[in-house]
Amino acid sequence: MSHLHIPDGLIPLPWILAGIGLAALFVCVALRALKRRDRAKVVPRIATLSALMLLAMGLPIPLLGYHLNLTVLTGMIAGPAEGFIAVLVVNLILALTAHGGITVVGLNTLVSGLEVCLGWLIWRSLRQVFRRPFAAAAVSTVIALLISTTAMLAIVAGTRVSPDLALHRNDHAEHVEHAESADHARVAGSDSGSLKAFAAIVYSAGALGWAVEALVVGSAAEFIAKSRPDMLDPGPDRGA
Amino acid sequence: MDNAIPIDQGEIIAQVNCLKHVYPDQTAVDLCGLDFTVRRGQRVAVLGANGSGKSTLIFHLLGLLSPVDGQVTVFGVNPAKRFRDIRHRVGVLLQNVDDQIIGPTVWDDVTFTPRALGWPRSQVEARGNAICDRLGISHLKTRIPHYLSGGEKRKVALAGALVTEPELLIMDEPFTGLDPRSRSELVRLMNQIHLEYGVTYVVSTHEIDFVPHIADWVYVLGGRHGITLSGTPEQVFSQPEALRAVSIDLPALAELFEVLHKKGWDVTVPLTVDQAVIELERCKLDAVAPTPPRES
Amino acid sequence: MDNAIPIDQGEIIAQVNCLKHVYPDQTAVDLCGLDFTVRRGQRVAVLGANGSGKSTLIFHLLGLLSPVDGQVTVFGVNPAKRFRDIRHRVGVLLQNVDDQIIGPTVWDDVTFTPRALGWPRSQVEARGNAICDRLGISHLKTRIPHYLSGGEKRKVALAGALVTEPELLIMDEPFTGLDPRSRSELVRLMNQIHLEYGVTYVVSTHEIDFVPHIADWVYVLGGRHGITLSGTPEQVFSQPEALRAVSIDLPALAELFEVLHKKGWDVTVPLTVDQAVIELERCKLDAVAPTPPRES
Amino acid sequence: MDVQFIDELAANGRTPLHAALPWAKIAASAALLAASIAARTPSAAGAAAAAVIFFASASRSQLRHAAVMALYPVFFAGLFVLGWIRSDPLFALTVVIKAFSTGLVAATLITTTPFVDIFAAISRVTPAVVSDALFMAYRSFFVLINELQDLLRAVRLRGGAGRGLFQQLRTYGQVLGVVILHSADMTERMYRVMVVRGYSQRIESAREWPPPGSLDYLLIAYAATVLGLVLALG
Repeated sequence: MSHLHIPDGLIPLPWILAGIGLAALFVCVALRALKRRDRAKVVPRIATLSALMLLAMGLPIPLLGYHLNLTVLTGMIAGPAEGFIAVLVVNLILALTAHGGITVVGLNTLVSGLEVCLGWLIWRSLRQVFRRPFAAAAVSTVIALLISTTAMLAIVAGTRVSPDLALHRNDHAEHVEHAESADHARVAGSDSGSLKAFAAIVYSAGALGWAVEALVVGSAAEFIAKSRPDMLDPGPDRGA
Repeated sequence: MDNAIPIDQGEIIAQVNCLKHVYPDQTAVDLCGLDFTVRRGQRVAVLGANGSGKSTLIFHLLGLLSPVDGQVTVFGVNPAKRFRDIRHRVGVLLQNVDDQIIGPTVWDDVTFTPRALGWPRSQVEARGNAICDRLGISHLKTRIPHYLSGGEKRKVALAGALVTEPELLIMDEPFTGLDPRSRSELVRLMNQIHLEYGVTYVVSTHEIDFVPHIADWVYVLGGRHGITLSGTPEQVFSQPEALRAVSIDLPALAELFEVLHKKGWDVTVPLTVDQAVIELERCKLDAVAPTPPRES
Repeated sequence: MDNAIPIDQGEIIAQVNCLKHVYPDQTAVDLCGLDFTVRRGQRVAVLGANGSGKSTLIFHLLGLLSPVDGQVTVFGVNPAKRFRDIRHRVGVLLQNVDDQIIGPTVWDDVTFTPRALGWPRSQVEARGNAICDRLGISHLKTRIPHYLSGGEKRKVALAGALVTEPELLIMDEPFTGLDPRSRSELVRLMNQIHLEYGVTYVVSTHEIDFVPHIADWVYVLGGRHGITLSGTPEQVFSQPEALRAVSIDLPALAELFEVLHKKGWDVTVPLTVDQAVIELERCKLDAVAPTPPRES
Repeated sequence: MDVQFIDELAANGRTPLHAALPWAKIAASAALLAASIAARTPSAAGAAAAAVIFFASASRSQLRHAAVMALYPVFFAGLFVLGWIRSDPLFALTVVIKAFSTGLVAATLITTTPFVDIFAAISRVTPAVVSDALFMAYRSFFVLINELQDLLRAVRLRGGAGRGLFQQLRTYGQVLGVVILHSADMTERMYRVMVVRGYSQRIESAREWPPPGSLDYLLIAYAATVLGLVLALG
C-alpha cells in the first residue's frame, strides 16, 4: 500500500491510451540511453532487479495488506533507464497476476517509473547530506513515495471529474443525453468531496506504508553500502 | 580423527517415528522404516542420495515442517509447535552457507542469535569472542562475509550456530561447495567441537567418504521405506549391496576391499587408510607364513 | 571408462603462456609456471584448490578476461579479441548451472546458440534433436527449466554446449552441486561424447577422485607459480608431496598405495579399483612365490 | 501474490483450460477482458462477470485460487470508489464488479497457461530488451526465491527476525541486502554465459503447438459472443 495499483475498468479509454503512449515513449528514451551499453550486461541487470522487486512483494510484512515495492531502491541501484524498464517488466507480470490492471499497465508503469527516477535523483543528492546511508535511503524513499502518490491522485482526479463521465465518456448517441442531463449537478459538489476523502485515505494509509518501505530500504541500503559500496555509487554512466 | 565412542544407550534427545510428509506439490516422503533416534553425545550421520529425504528429516527435526503422520520429538517437545522453547539448545548449519550468513560483518553474524534472543551485551561479547577464538576466526571479525572464501564462510556459520553453546548441532550437507582441504578442516573442527563441548550432532551428507570420520552412528535413507539401514559405520559399510540398492556407492577403499574379499582375500572392510594398511599387511604376512593362504 | 589415449603430440588448439591477470580489486593471479597446452583429442583436467586460479584460466580461454601479461591463443586467435570468430567451435559449461540456462524452455535453451548464430531452421532442428537424443533429454524438451533436477539441468546445459558440435568443450567445475550418482553419470557422458564426437575437452575441478576417469592429461594449479605440475594422471599422482604442497590431497586409493610403497611394498599408484586389485594380487603372488619379496 | 504457486498451478494443472492452446486462451481472455471493461451498467457488468466465472470454471478446482487472486483488484477498486459509495452507489458497484471480472480473467489465464507461453505472445509486441528482460526476470525470480526462502528460514532458526515491528523490518532489509548482493554476482555470471553462448539478437521461445481443436474454437466463440452481448446490452 505504499503505492497503489490501479485496477482495470476504472480509467477511461483516452487516459489508458495516453498512459500506454507515454510509457512507451519513456521506454524508447530509456532504450536509447542504454544503446551504448553492452546488452549482455544490461539485460541480466534489469532482469535480476525485476525479480528482486517481485520477490520483495512476496515478503511477509507483518501488517495486513502491505507489501514492499523496492522501486526506490531499484532507482538507487540501477538509475532511471534500467530502472524504468525493470518496473515495466514488473508491472507486466503484476498485471498478469491480477495485481494491477492489464489495460492500465502504462499508467501503473508511469507511477512506479516516477518512483524509480525520483529515488535515483533524491538519493544522489541526499547522499552528500546524510552521513549514514540508512538515513539517506529512508528519506529518499519517503519523499519519492509521497510525490508518486500525489501523482497517482492527480491521475485519478484528472480521469474522474465525474464518475459518470468516467463510465460514459465513449458513449455514442443514445447515451449522451442521459450522461449530460443527469450528472452535471454532481460534478462540482460531491465529487470534489469524494476526492478529498479518497486523498485523505490514501495519504494516511500510505504514510504507514512509506514508513515500512523506508525502514526496509534504509536497512538494505546500509547493508549494501557496507558490503559493496560500488553498487550504490551514483556513477556517471548510470544516468539516462 | 577417529574418536568414535559408539553409544547405543544414553538419554534420547531426538526421536522420529514413522514420519510421513507430503509436500504442497504432492511429493510424498515416507521415513517409516527404522526409527530414528539420537542419543546424547552421539555423532550421527544421515546418509542418502539426493531426493532420499535427508533434508525432509532435518527440517522436521528443526520444526520447519510439520508431519502428516508420525511423531517428531526433540528435547521432549514437538519442534513444529514449540521450536522457540528449544531454540537455544539447538545449533543449526544449513546447506547453502551463503543463504545463512545474515550479518553485514562476521561479528554481527556470529552474535546474531544471542542478540535476537535478547541476551545481555556482556554475555554476547564473551560467547562471541570465545567461539571465534575456538574456531580460529578472530582475525575475521570485522570482515564482510561476502568476500570470504567458502571454507571461511562455513566457519563463520558454524560459529554462529555454536555461539549459544547448543547441546545439539544439526548440519544439513555441510560439505557442499567446499574444496577437499576445507572439507577436511571442517571434519577436524566437528570432532574438536564434539570433544570439547560434548555436543551431540546430526549431520546429513551424500559424501560417504567422510562418514567414518564424522560419525559413530549412521542412518541410511533411500528406497521405499525411508530409513533402510542403521548402525555403526563398520556395520553399514559391510552391506555394500544394501547401500547400492539405495543409490549409494561405496568409498573407493571399501570397494577395493569388497573386490579383494570376493577374490578370496581374508579381509574386512576398513574405514580408513591406516586400517586398510594393517589389513593388507596382515594378509601379506599370512600369505608368506607357513599356514596356507585361505583361498575360498 | 578408461579409454585414455594419452596424446603428447598433435595439433595444438589452445595455448596459454605465462598468463598474468589483475582483477579490479587488485587481486593478482599469476599462471606463469609451466605452459598450458591443449592438443586436439586430449581430455585435459585443470586441478586445483579453490582460489588457485582455475576459473581465471578458463575465463581467459573464453575471452571473458583479457590478460595483463602473457598470451592466450585458441584456434589460432586471441579469444579476448575475437571470440566471436571461434564461438561455434567452442562449447562451454560454466560452474553454476542455474545461471546458465537462458532459454525459457529446455528446447529453447538447447538451441540457443545455433539460433543466435543464425543457422537455418532445419539445421537447428536436426542438431537440437540429435543432441537431446544423445544425452537422453528428449522427453524434457517442452519442460520449463526450474522444474528440473540438478542432474537434468546439467544435461540440458551440456546439450546447449554441444549442439554446435564444437571441437573444444570447456567445463568449469561441472561436478559442483551434483550428488555422487549424477557425477558418475556426467563422467560417463563426458567420455561418451569424447569417443563419439572426438571432442577435445578442458575441465576444471577440485575433485581429484574423478581425474583418472575424465582426463588423460592433468595440469595442477596452485602455489606461487600458478601451473606447478603437468602430466598424465599416473605421473601427477606419483608426486604426492608436490600435490600436498598446493593443498591437494591424494584420493584414498592413491594414499593407501603411497603408504604401502613406503612400507616396502613393490607397488605403483593405481588410478582405479581394478588396477589396485591387479597390483595387490601381483604383490601377494610375489610374496608366496619362491622369489624373495622385494623389500626395499 | 505468490508467483511460485501460480507457476505450479499453470505448469502442473490438468484441466480443460490447461489443455487449450495458449493463443486461443489469450484471444478469449482479451475478448472477455474487453467485455468486462466495456460494461457500463451494473447489470451489464454483472452479466460479464457471470460469463467470466463460467469461463473460469473450466479450470475446475483452480477457480477458487483465481477468485482469491481477483479479490486483490476488488480491494483496490473499493478503495478508489470509497468516496462515491454514497453519492453514486451504482457507479461504485459497477467499478468493483468490473475489477473482479477483469482480475478473474487475468488470474484464470495465468493459472492455466505457463508464463513462458504468455511471455512469448508479449515478446511479439515489445522491444527485444524488454522481452529478454521479461524472460530472464522470470528465471531469476525462481533462482532468487529459493535463496530468499533459505535466508528467512535461517533467520527463523537463528533466533527470529527480532522483537517488535521496527527490528523485524530492519532484519528484512538486511536479508534483502544479502539477496541483492547475491543477485549482483548472479548478474555477472549471467553476463558471462550470455557472451559465451552467443547472445546477440533476442531470447525466443519456440514452443510448438498442435493444430487448434474444437475446444480452442469453442473458447474463442464463447468469448466473442459474450463481448458482442455486453456491447449490445450497453
